[in-house]
Amino acid sequence: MEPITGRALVLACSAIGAGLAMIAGIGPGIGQGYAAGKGAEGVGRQPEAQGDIIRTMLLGAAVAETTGIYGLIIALILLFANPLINLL
Amino acid sequence: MEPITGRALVLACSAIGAGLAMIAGIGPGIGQGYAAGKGAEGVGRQPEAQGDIIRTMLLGAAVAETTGIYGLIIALILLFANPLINLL
Amino acid sequence: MEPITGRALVLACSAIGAGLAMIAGIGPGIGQGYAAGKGAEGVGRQPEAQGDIIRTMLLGAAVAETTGIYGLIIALILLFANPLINLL
Amino acid sequence: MEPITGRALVLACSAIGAGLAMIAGIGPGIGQGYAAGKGAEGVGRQPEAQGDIIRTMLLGAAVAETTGIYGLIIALILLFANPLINLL
Amino acid sequence: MEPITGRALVLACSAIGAGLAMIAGIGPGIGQGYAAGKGAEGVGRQPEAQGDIIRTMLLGAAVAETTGIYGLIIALILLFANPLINLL
Amino acid sequence: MEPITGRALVLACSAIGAGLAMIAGIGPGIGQGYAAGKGAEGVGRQPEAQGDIIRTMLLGAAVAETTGIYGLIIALILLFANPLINLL
Amino acid sequence: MEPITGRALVLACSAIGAGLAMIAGIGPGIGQGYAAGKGAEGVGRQPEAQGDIIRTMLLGAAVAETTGIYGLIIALILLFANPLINLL
Amino acid sequence: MEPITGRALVLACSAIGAGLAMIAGIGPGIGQGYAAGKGAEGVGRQPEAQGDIIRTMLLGAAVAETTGIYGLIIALILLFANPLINLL
Amino acid sequence: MEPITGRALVLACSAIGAGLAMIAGIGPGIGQGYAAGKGAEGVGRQPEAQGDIIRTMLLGAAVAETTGIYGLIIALILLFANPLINLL
Amino acid sequence: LALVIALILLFGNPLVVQEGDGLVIAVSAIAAGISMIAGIGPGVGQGYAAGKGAEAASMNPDGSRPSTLVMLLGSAVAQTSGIFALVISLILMYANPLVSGHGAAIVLAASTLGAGIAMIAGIGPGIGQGYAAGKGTEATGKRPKLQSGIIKTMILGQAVAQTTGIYALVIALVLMFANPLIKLL
Ligand code: NA
Ligand code: NA
Ligand code: NA
Ligand code: NA
Ligand code: NA
Ligand code: NA
Ligand code: NA
Ligand code: NA
Ligand code: NA
Ligand code: NA
Repeated sequence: MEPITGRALVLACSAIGAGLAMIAGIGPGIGQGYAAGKGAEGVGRQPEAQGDIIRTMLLGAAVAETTGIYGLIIALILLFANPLINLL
Repeated sequence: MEPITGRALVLACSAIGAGLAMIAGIGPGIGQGYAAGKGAEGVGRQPEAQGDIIRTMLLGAAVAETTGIYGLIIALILLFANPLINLL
Repeated sequence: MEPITGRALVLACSAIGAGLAMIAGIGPGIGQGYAAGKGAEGVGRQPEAQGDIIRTMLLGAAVAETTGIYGLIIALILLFANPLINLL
Repeated sequence: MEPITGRALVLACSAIGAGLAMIAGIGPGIGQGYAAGKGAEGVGRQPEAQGDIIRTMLLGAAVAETTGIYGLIIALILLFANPLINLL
Repeated sequence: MEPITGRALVLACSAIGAGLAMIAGIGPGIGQGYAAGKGAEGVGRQPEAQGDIIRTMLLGAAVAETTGIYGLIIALILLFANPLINLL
Repeated sequence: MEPITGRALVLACSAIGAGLAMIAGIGPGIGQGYAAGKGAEGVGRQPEAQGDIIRTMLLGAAVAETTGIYGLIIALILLFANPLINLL
Repeated sequence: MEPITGRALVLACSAIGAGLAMIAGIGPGIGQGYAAGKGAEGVGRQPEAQGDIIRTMLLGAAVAETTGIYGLIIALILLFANPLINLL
Repeated sequence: MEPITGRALVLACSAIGAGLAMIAGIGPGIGQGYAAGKGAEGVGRQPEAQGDIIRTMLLGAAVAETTGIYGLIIALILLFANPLINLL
Repeated sequence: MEPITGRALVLACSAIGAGLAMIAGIGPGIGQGYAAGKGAEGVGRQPEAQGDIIRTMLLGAAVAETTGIYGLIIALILLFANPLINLL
Repeated sequence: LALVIALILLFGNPLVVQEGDGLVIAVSAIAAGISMIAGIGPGVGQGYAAGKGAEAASMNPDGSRPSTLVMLLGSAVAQTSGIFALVISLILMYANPLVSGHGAAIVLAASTLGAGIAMIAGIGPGIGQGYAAGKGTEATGKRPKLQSGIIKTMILGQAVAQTTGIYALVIALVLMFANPLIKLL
């Protein structure tokens, strides 16, 4: 009979924390989709500026991705390089 | 009588974490739908630019998909390649 | 008297995880509804482009559906092909 | 005195999972309402295109309904054809 | 001090599940309100099309209501025809 | 047999706290995506002002990033420089 | 064997409270991103008013930052100057 | 061995309550950012009305700040002048 | 050793309830900020109507404040005039 | 979710003396708070209407009076979810019938919590009806003569948008005053 250890509790809550961190991804998904829509609209209106429009859209989308990446990094740390269990 | 082990707790919380990670999918769903709407609007207005509009819409939508994929990957890791139980 | 086993806990949390994963469906619901509205608007304005508008709307909506499907797949895995209980 | 069994825990969490899955319904509700608004607007502006507008609106709304249906199906499975209790 | 029975736990979580299911009502509330606003706007612009506008608005709103009804039905099942307690 | 210690509880809740803090990232993701869309639109309309538009977009996006960074910092503190366990 | 003390519980919940407080950051992220988009749009349209536009955008963004800072301050208090443990 | 007292539970939940109260800050952040964007847009269009626009923007933003302040006050009361522990 | 009494539990949950009630403040924050933006825009358009615009904006904002006040009142009752502990 | 975890910790914590009423009363405090979250809706919606009112005043000063009237009327309708939430919250604190109810404490407590959670639905009608109020205000500001037709359409649409808020209120009232689950124990 092996009861729940502190180590197990930390790891269990790390799984939940990793899931929560991913929720940040809602933001870039909405924002970049908005940019995609505006880009498509712009390209339809000014096909001659297509290059500039897409470049600006992608630049802005790259900036909007960051917080989604932060969430992913925190989740990966919790899963693969969990610093908390070393503190036990 | 087999009580709840630490291993079971980690796996149970991994199921919840996987569910939470999927919530990120709200973002790309909204964003890409916005792009779809703007694409449809643009194609109606400038049918001659249909190719450019749809290409830009799909490019932008691909960018907007990423955080949804991140969430899916974290969920799949939690379910199929759970690194936490090796730490027990 | 049969107490709660680890297996039961994992299955119980899988039910909650499945429910959480479905919440992703908010996104495609909003996004595709936006596309539907823009499609209806476009068809009213340019009835002659109806085919192109609806095709673009449906293409974009298909793209927007993916994260809802991801959530559904994770829920179905948790319910019908739960990999976690094999790890116990 | 009858304690909580594993079966009871799984069923209890299935009730919560079913409730959570219904939250997906927020999406189609907002999206289809947007389509309804755009449809009403379009019919006011181009009464002659009423048939096309309403048909496009309903087609788009049907697409937007899917993730709400997915949530309903998962909830019904959890309540009426719960596969988890067979795994106990 | 009276311990919690399995039956009580299932009923308790059914009450919470019923509450959660109602949250779906956010969607139709927002969406139909949007339709109402667009309807009022349209009537202000084209008073002669009032009948058509209101009919389209109500049709679209009926479609948008469904996921709210789904949530209500799941809540009513959990409260008045709970299938889970028969599985105990 | 090692039971759950206070130290373990603090670390476990720190993992959840870190995940919660990342949710702040929804905001910059949406906001910066909006800026990206407006930037792309502007560049398509006034290509000659591209430099000014992109500079303003990036300046505004930098301002919008801050609360996402705050969330990241709090998460990193909880994971790597947890001040709470020194208070035990 | 050291059980969970009251002190540990307060510190553990402080970690969760700190994470929750950061969620406030969603607001400034969205709002300031909107301002960034409007600023970029405005600069593209009236390059001669660039100074005024950016100054107004930054002034408004500074006002919009405050509640994000409030959240950060509460989180920092909970982590580094926790007044609750002195009340034990 | 000092177990968890009622006092500790109240203080622990106060930390969570303080964190939850800060979430109110999402609102003013979004709202004031919208005002900032509209202010910047207005100043670009009517630079001669800059004083009036900024004054109105700040007046409206001050009104929008109040609920964020309410949340902060409740959090500060919970942390620094907790009335609940006197009721124990 | 004094176990947790019902009184302590009620007070602890009151702290959480007070925090939750403040979340209502998201609404007035967003709404009033929208009003502030529209007010600023309007004043830029017709500076001569400034009095009417600001009066209408403030009147509407006062109405929008009410639910934030309701939340504050509930929180203050829970903290300072808790009727629930008299029920024990 | 943190709340659910907190509750699981509370329910499952053997240290907690679960004297029946104590748990129900404690959860009433949380439920009273959750119910108020519905207030987000009217706040957003009425604010939108306020903005449209200010806009209308700038577009057509002559239409300012009738449009402001529509703003107030529409906002009053949008307030309903906020009032419902407040009433449920006050019942939970001052007259929760589940507190003295017979049956397992955990069912009574969970029903209390469920009632509070259900009220969150009120966010939707609050936002939606407020949007309608704003659009009604805008339209009236543009063509004040059409005020009555606009109001009629606005109110009709708002009534439709109210339904899910009513469903939630009914579920909350059932959970508190006609709880069928308690009888199943
Ligand atoms: Na970013
Ligand atoms: Na992305
Ligand atoms: Na997708
Ligand atoms: Na769909
Ligand atoms: Na529907
Ligand atoms: Na910021
Ligand atoms: Na602020
Ligand atoms: Na306010
Ligand atoms: Na109000
Ligand atoms: Na409805």
